[in-house]
Amino acid sequence: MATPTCSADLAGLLGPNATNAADFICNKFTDANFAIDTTYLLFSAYLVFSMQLGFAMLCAGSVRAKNTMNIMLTNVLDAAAGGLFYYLFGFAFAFGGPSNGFIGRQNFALDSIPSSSFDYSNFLYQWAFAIAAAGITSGSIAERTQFVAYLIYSSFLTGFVYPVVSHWFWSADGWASAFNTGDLLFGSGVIDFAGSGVVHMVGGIAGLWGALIEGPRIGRFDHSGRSVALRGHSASLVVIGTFMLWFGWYGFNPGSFNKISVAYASGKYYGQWSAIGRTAVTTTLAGCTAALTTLFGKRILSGHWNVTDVCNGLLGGFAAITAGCSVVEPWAAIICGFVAALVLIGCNKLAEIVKFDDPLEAAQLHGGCGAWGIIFTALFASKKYVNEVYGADRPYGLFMGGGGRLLAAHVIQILVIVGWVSATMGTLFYTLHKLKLLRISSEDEMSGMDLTRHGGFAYIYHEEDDMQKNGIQLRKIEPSSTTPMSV
Amino acid sequence: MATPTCSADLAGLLGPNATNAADFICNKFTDANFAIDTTYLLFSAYLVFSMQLGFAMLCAGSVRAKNTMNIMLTNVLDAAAGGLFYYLFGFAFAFGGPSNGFIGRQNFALDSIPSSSFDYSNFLYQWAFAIAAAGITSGSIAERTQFVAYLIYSSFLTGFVYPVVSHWFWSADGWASAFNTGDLLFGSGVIDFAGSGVVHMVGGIAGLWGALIEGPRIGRFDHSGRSVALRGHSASLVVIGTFMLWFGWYGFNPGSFNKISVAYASGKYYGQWSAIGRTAVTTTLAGCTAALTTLFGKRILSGHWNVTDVCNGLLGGFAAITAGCSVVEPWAAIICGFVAALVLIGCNKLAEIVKFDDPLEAAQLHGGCGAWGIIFTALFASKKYVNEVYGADRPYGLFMGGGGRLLAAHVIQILVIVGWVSATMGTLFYTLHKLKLLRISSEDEMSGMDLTRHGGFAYIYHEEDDMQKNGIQLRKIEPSSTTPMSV
Amino acid sequence: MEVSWEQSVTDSINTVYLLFSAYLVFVMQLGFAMLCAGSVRAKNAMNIMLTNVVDAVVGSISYYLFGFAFAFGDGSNSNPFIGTSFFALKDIPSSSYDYSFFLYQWAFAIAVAGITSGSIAERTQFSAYLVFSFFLSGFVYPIVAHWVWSSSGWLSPSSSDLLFGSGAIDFAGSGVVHLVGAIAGFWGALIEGPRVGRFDAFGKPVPMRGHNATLVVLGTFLLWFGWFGFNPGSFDKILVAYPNTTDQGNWTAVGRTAVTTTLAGSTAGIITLFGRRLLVGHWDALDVCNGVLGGFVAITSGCSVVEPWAAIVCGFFAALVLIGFNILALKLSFDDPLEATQLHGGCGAWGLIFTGLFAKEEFVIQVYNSGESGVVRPYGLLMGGGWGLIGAQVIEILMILSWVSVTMGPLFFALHKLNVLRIPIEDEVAGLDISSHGGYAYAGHPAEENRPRFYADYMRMQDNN
Repeated sequence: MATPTCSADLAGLLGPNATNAADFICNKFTDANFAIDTTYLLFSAYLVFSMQLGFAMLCAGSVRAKNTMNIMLTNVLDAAAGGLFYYLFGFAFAFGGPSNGFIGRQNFALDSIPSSSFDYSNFLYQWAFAIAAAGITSGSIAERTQFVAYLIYSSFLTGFVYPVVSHWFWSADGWASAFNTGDLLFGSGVIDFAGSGVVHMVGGIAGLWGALIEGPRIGRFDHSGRSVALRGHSASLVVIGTFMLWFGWYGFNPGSFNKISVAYASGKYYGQWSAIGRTAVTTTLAGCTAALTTLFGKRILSGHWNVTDVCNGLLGGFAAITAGCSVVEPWAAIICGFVAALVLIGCNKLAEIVKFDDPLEAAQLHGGCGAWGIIFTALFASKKYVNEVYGADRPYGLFMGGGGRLLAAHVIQILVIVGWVSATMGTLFYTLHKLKLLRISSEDEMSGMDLTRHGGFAYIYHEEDDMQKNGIQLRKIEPSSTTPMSV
Repeated sequence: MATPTCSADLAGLLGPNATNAADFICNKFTDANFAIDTTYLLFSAYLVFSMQLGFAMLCAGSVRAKNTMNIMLTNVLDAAAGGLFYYLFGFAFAFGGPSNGFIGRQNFALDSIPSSSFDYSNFLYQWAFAIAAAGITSGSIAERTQFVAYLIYSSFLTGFVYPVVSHWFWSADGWASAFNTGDLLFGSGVIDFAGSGVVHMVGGIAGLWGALIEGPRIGRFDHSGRSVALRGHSASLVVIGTFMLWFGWYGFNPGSFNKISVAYASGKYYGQWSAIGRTAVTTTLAGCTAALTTLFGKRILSGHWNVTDVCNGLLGGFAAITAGCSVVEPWAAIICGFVAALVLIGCNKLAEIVKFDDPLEAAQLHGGCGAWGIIFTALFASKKYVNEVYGADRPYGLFMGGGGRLLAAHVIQILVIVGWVSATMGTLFYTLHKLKLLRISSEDEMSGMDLTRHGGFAYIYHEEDDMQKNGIQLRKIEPSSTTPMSV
Repeated sequence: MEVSWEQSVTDSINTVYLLFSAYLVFVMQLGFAMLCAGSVRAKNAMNIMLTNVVDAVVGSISYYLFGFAFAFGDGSNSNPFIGTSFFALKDIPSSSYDYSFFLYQWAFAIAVAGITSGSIAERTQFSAYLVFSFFLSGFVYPIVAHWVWSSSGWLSPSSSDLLFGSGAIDFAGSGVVHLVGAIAGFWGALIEGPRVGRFDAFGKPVPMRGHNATLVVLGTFLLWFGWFGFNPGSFDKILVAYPNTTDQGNWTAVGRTAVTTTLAGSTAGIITLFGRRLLVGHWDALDVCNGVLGGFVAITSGCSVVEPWAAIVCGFFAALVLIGFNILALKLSFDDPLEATQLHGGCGAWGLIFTGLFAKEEFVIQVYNSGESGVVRPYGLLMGGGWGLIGAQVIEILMILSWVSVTMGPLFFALHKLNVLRIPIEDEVAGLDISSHGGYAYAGHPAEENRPRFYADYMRMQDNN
């Protein structure tokens, strides 16, 4: 895509009096490349957006019927509010250069976009990422959070916390970015290609603090402290959500290349298009391995074949491979997925022991597997691929003989993300908690938020329900409300 | 994409001393073409993958609520296990060349990929096809198969049976392949463009044997032998599944071109891109005609407008057009769809008479309509399109005046597929049956596999359900099981 | 050599872009199906889903046979009112239209009938549905599309002699698609009258909630997903470079279109959320879904020619329009189970006005003259572009109103007179699924004894009474 060099080279080859011809030809090339790259980036962005549908269905299926409306509303608002805030300042904080290493400060409200570095399609793609982060968190605090609290943290997360992190690791000015033209952290910078840390760990840690401060749902742990499974109300929705997320992940990981028409050596069959294909393959393999490992692991632990566990395992594998998807060999992806499944199972056991209740296992899944993914990249990143994707002479994976500098940078990344998110979101959740704005009353929680806050339940399978609206009928919508349990 | 000729021609035009310039320009051409083709192929692969979601929802909606978890788990595992096995040896068996006409033997675990002939994106695309075949079969044996049996046949099918068939008909070395550079079968080779035979018939026949050996579900035929409809538990899921499959089929059929930037006559507006558009159109028309025919046909037979029947008709039309989608005229697609609907209705009647129980009609739909599609292609393939897609001077459709050689090749294909799949999968299912590993106990079948094997039901609309697991709860989840109709 | 390479690369890039956009638009049909299914009562779910499947199916046959010809058949003997060539895709591909273009337009055509089917849900005979769906997507819609989108249409902004020197800018079809579908639905719902029990004896509205909110949200997200093909896809070509700009071309405009679309929908959704919170006192997910869709419908007309900030304005007012129309509908005891008339009609009309107010000159020239310099076109009134554009927009609204009314209105009325429009009251109470679709959509939801579970039972009941 290097236009000037193109026409210069070509003019050199065509002879002195052919400069205009060279320019003409090279402009054609440039136009074609712009069109190809934009097509690729836009459709990847659409795929990433479809992950929002995946999150919505996953969350809806994993909560109890009486809170479905609430959780779905939060997911719709992630996308909607996220769109506005990210347009107004999120994108500026994240990518508005030139700026300092900590936070961007240009391009508010897409001012002076399109520029030579960013087009509208880049914004759209980054927006889809931003709303994904908020979607992760909403799962952790499901079924017991006041809607107002949700509105506040969601806008704060998409509008400020996440953009700052993405500025650090992805923008050309970021202090830890691998694209940093100036001084790279440890001469390497952090290779978090599609955001195991930037997206998943941020969302996971935020959810961790939220769920921790709110405490478990009523009935999640009985008086003797034994954990009681509060199963979601619809496994079909969980499966829909998982497949939609899988579908969207093909935009999330391979799409992060942003450009497809980049030749590593002009005229060869091997170029960025192959790297993109490889990324899709590593993504697939990691997820599949994690799913299979979880299937058999859970079979051994719990004695039955459980589909929702497999779905979570699958997503854990994806969250883990996200950091290294573009720089590891397919066989390494299998290792990544295998360990990710064990990490997830371990985190879940741990959560049960410490009585930590996360209805969607989001903190364990995106936090735990995300962290593992960052380490994994530092261990298995292959020299060839790192040079192709990030430029020559970089440190690469420890186990591949690339030395420890990449690993050091990645450990720093994990610590920094944990610290930053805890400092911001932790404080926020704690303040909301002190202001009594965080958790709903136990009556509301018992009878379900749909009824008390969202004007009715999500499902009506009874005929007479829509004929009258009165107290008797409430029992009909939710038969359980005749039992003491939920009144 | 013919690089050498390109630079030669261009050098001729630019004058003798511009060979380097010619190379330079032509390399740019090649790069752009690679980028376009990969973009096209990858997004087609993503669409084909989304068919897996379609299968999952179609199956889930078509079984009874008490077996939903089981069927969905099988669909998730199709994708997951399929990914691993196809990576390890499936792809090698199918496309690993140079090899013999029967089975490939290179590129195990993507060794020496990318090569000049295959890139990672090709693997991803073929993987999406492989898991589709397994998805078809899982429908036929739903609601009564042990999970272990499922794991075994699924890995066997995706890892060996299907790859071998696709090697025969799609790889350059296959003995019946139309791309065979050596001697073509009957000087023609089999035109199974996107796999009516390779994918759908393979899946359908495998399902046929499975369902045949297992026998019908309990209660499917009453003691007097009358057939009793065991209706699926959610038509909404069936419709979601159907539309997702329709969506995915746009990757399945037009995507099978693999490359889009191929000019048939240089500089014309008509090229492979038009052929791809035409393929999408024929696909659409065939499905729609089949759906309409089914709608009215069923109205006449059963007296009401049934949405699930229409969905099946639609899919039947798609399965039929898949073989010939790229080489027939749009009007021929309408004929194809019309007959496909009749074939499907006929097969279903036949199945009822012989007391063959296939919960998703998968054997009838993919087997019957798939076979018809292969015949249809041999009858209606148009000369112009065959030459464009497969190269000049091929035999084409019988009714278009192309003689009988194509038809002969296609009859051979049907026989070979039936024989091969029966010999492998039939034996496998029979062995599992003898080992008592195939069918679940009648108690398990009565109470539903979700409860007995998968740790609980898919849906919880009642609060107390997740508190205890007992007989009372059975009625709560599946109230219809108290009515004689569905037990 | 050079030229031919450019041709083949250009065509293949544009085809990739257009085809995948068409696939996204097709997804909207799934979105409509789920939105409708979730918004009706469980006893009618099968019926509404069948209508949505049949939309796609009937639509494709009729659009293939003559719909596309009516809309874009401007061959040798083209006239501004109706197209006359390319029946059954004869002479396609031509230098102007390829198969992919047909596929894209087909996906639009089936969306129209999907809108209407929502308005008349839960009380319409299926045969009546078949008739109007065929008529709407095969004749009424293609004519309007020809007026506004075909190069020879009399309202078209790309024709030789422009109306008011401007032509109506309805980029992706706020009017052509949404307003048409909504007006048709309006007449249908009006002639059929409200569902049984929708308004009580004193005319007080009785809420009838849909049976499954999850499906509504699923549908909304799928529609949002599909709208990324609907609006940005309407450029048809992505490889069009703008002269005298650096690195800019349709690829820039396409991205901008996707951004405006997103912003309009998001704003409308949030405004609806808080608006309804003030009005009814709870946070309603379903209202937010409708709000988001309202914003999309409104921006559809101007998405390619307005600045992102204008899209926010568009969404803001779209939400207010939607809320207003819903209140109005209740006052007039007009019953539209999916608010399709209010949503697609009201917001669609607002969208056309909005374009007339906020269209930006630079973008208009980029989109309709691929950025040539020295072209002068009217643009948004509030941007100082004069009255030409807004005039054309108003004309389009009026023409669509009258055309659809004179075609679909009489059709529905005739069906009504022939008693093939509305189902008998006992069928409506029992539910369409059991009376005409052979059973309920959900086996195994709590069964009351007084209620038939299968078609046979239903027939038995009918015989008894």
